[in-house]
Amino acid sequence: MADMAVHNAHPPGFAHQFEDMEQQREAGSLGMWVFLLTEMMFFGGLFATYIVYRALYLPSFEIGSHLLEVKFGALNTAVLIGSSLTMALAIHSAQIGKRGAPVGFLIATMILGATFLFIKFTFEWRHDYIEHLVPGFGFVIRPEWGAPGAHVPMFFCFYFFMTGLHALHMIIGIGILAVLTVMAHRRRFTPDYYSPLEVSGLYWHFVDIIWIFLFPLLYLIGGRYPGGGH
Amino acid sequence: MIGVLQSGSVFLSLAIQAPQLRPEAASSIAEGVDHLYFALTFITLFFTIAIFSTIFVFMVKYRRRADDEVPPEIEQNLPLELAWTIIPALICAGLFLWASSLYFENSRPPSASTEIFVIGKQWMWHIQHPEGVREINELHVPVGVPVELTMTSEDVIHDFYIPAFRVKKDVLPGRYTSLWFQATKVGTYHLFCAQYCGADHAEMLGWVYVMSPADYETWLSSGTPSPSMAQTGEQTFNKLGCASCHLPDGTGRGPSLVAVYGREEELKTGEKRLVDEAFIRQAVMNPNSVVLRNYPAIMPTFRGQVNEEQVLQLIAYVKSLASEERNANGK
Amino acid sequence: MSTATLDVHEVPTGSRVNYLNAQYGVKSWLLTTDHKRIALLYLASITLMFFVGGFFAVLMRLHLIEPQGALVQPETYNKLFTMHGVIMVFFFLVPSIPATLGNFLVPMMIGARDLAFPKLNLLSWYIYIIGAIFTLYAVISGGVDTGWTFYTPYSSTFSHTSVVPTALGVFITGFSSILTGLNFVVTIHKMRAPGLTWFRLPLFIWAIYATSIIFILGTPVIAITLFLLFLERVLHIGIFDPAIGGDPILFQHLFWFYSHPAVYIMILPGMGVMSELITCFSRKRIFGYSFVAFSSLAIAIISFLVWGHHMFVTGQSIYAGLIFSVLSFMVAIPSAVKVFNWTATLYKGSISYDAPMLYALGFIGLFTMGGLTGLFLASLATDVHLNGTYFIVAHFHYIMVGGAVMAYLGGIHFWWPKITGRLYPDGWARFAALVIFVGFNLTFFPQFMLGYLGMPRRYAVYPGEFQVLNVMSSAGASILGIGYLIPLIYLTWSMRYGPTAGPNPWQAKGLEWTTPSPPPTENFEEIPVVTEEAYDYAHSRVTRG
Amino acid sequence: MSEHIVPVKTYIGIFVALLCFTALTTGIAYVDLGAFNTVAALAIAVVKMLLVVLFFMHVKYSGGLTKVFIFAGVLFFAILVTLTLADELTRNWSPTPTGWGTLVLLARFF
Repeated sequence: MADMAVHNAHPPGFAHQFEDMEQQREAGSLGMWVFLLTEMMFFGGLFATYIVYRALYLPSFEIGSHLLEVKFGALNTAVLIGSSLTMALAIHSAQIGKRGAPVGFLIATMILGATFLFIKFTFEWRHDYIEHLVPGFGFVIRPEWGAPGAHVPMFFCFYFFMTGLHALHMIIGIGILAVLTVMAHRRRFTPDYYSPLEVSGLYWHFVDIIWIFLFPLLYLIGGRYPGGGH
Repeated sequence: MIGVLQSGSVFLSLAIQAPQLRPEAASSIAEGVDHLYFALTFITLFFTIAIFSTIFVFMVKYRRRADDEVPPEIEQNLPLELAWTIIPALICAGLFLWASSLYFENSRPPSASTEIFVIGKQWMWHIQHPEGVREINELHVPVGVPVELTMTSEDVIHDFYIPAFRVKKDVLPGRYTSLWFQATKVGTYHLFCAQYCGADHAEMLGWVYVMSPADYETWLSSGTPSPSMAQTGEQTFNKLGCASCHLPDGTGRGPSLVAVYGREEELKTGEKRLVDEAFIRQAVMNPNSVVLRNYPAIMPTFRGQVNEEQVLQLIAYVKSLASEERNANGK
Repeated sequence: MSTATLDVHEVPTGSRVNYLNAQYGVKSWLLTTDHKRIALLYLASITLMFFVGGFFAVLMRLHLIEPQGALVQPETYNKLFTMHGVIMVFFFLVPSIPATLGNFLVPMMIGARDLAFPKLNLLSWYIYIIGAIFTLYAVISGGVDTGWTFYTPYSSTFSHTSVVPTALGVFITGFSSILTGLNFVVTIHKMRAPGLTWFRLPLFIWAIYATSIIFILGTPVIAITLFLLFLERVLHIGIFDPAIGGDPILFQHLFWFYSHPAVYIMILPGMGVMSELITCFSRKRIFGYSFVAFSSLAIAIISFLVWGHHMFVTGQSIYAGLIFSVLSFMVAIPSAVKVFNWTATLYKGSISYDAPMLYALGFIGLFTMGGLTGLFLASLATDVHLNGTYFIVAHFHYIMVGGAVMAYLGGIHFWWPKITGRLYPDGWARFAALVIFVGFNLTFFPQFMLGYLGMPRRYAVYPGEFQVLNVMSSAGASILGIGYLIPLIYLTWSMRYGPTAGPNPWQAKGLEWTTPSPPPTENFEEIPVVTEEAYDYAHSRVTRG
Repeated sequence: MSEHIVPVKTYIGIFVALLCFTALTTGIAYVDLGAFNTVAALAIAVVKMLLVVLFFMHVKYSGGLTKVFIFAGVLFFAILVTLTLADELTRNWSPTPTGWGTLVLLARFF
């Protein structure tokens, strides 16, 4: 993908090793899919670990989960879905050749992404820190958790590592979007050449999908109804 | 085909007799493992030699005679391809069935085994007999008696390995693993740690002394008499104050431990659990995770107050309560 | 292969512009995006790492001449085998054939000007170098002693050595593998020359494709695992620490999910090289093309299902052991199919004894031994006795060194004229092949016996009765070490003084032989159109190169 | 370019559907369904994922190769989880294997 961006220096964005633009576009798209495959296994290793410990320590994971605010998780899900929509619309506007339109949609996507991170860090992580729920930073096991309390820190380990890794991907994504915005502003994209947009879109949607799974796995374990999971 | 089998059996009998190619076989399972081993060796040699001699013949027979030689084209031969896919598959299936059934047979201990406890720590083997005798890096066992080892580690992963018995099992921190053997030959055998465990991994070894039952009895009773594991466990039990709640008649705040070992108990969560070594260890270290139905979750954890050895002694004590009860009922 | 005419023959090598003399200076190498130059960058780096790792091996074997240890303290010995394993596995064997021969040959064999993402390719090399620097820093800063397997809780809690830089080094290098695999997959899918269908591809490409699948699917898991290990060691969060409820066996699951397929990362490209060598030096089409091609894919996929056979005695559930055992037996079958097909390819061929062919034959022998001894370890009952002993060490060295390194050397000797435009002294090359074969067997065959007799691996000192076999092994190792130095010397010599090679010194088939040696920067004057099947030695008269 | 152009209406429709599913999954969590809570949450997540993959990521309109690659990712993740759980969940069977052990353990997981 970095390649695509750099090769763009040649006016139509064409790189010498390819036969034609069609081959180049297909290669770029397939390359991103293969990259997403590796991302999937990267998160997959983490999800597998999570699944094993969730099976072993379900009551502890339920206690941990109930300490998270569902409203923030759900709100953030909606924000991310919205950003996926604006991303798709950005590509759409480039496809139909609406001049200048990708810029607006890209900026909207970045703003929504930043909103997600803002909610995550200031409302959730900061709150957890104050409540002594960050392992390694003064985590306090509360007596009212009883026996399963011993493994609540493990849940929070997974929570911070998984959401942190996801947030890192978001930050990288916002960086890519910033580059795309500049390119779009300089009228680089045409209905014949919008590969960088398309490929970055795949990445952005993938990060969205990761969150679609993280939300129920972290926030909704064992149900939120009174006495759920106990 | 018959020729192959014949040469195979001759090879097997020769191989089994050759002492320098074979470690001492001193347990009831060693012969079975060795038979499989030599069958595999035979298969390996058979295929290696077959492939090599074929290649050798081709290399000589079809060597390049002229620089511009163009050999004939040979099409793919489907029956041949299928044959050398299916035949190895059948051999593999046979080996799998043989090896797995043997493994399951070998890993199931006889019900009436003598139990000995093993604790691995960097870098020594700590062994305790139920009668109370303790050893370091030495294991004395009677010949002809099945012995089951219950093992745990105080630090990293170790591995208890007695080559002459063909037994090996990792020894893990925080968990019990077990292995069993029945020695068949009086003698002295190596005991190794076979899982890398740090600086002196290679020094974490010892000897297994297989003795006649009479010698073993003498050995057990020689030296300074020491209380049995169960007795030491009982002392620990009283010292830690366990006895104040776990009254034998069941009137205490905690459940009676008489005859509890080997029984299935229902937990507060509704789950049914067999009371075994792992259960008792969990009850000592993390009591609130195994609260029985009808009992309050008031027991404090003893993590940090008892070491792995004392836990094993407590287990031995609880087990002794169960067997006393059984004996009493028997009478 | 193609009918593209070879009028380039007539141009003398020296005066022609090729990828080596197109540009000069350090910068032209460090900033190159030419896959052939990047292949040479890798070649130099992994050769360095090979000799670093080999040096540790020599020290170990010298130490083990005496039962009480002849050379170093046990702590040092533990660091030696750890660094040997880490460097050889992650920094030599995994990148060896894919990153050098694969990088050089994939675009040439499929008739492309370069890989799909040349800058990404260069980035892979820089990532590899950064990972290597982290690891070498760990060596200098006192070494690491966890074994290349990094088993917890020893690595996470108990070891006092440089675990963190080593784990980070391996973590970083993983991304180099991932990006290389990604590049290959896209290139093979999208950039084949017109007429070059999947079933006309050289089998080396099939093997590299299968390898890339493992890179893509396996490497991310080891990356996240080592990252969790890193977190565990720094923060003590308890994911793998049994004292806080973690499960050390889970670490082993995640570790072997990658590290078993990684063995096939090493051997699959070797098998691809084999198919090229055997066909060329017997002038025959490969026997059973589709069986050899699909067996590569089968191996790649099944290799992800067998990792638990490393854990039969770890306290893994015996039911899981049963599943892993049957799956492990299954992976033997496609490997056997390959060996049979190579052997059948020789039938009625026109076989020559050039140096690369000698390496190839060495490969078949050693790989057969290595593969068959794998059956001992897939068998539950015998694995209990053999696990963790020298039997394991011998088995995987037969596969990784006897198999992968032999194939690597065979491939280097085969394509050396193409890479450098020069020929090496054939007599020396054959001699080296023989020395390596003899040295290798003398080193590792005694270790099978040691293992069965019960000597555990990773022992700095050992009981006296094992000494005879250990001395044999050490003697073999010194022969093997010399065997590896000989090619280093004559290949280096040939770069400057070797006679000029024509475009096709072996009269081989394949697109890479239709361009001059060394090839021009864009590989082909014009993109070839392929009209023939692979290895079509029978249908066109061989022309002299 | 030959890329299929998806109408804006479809995008908006998918967006609304995704929002509805988010509301649904959150709502269901507050209803006591026992083990079915987890099943429902994951099922909804899978449906949402499919919507994003098929429409936002254009997989519905792209070639077989992309689909094969996605399938490969799902398959190998499933292999990793299944075979790891094959050990983790059956480890305690060894002392007392019982015929119904699998179901009991699976039930405990939910």
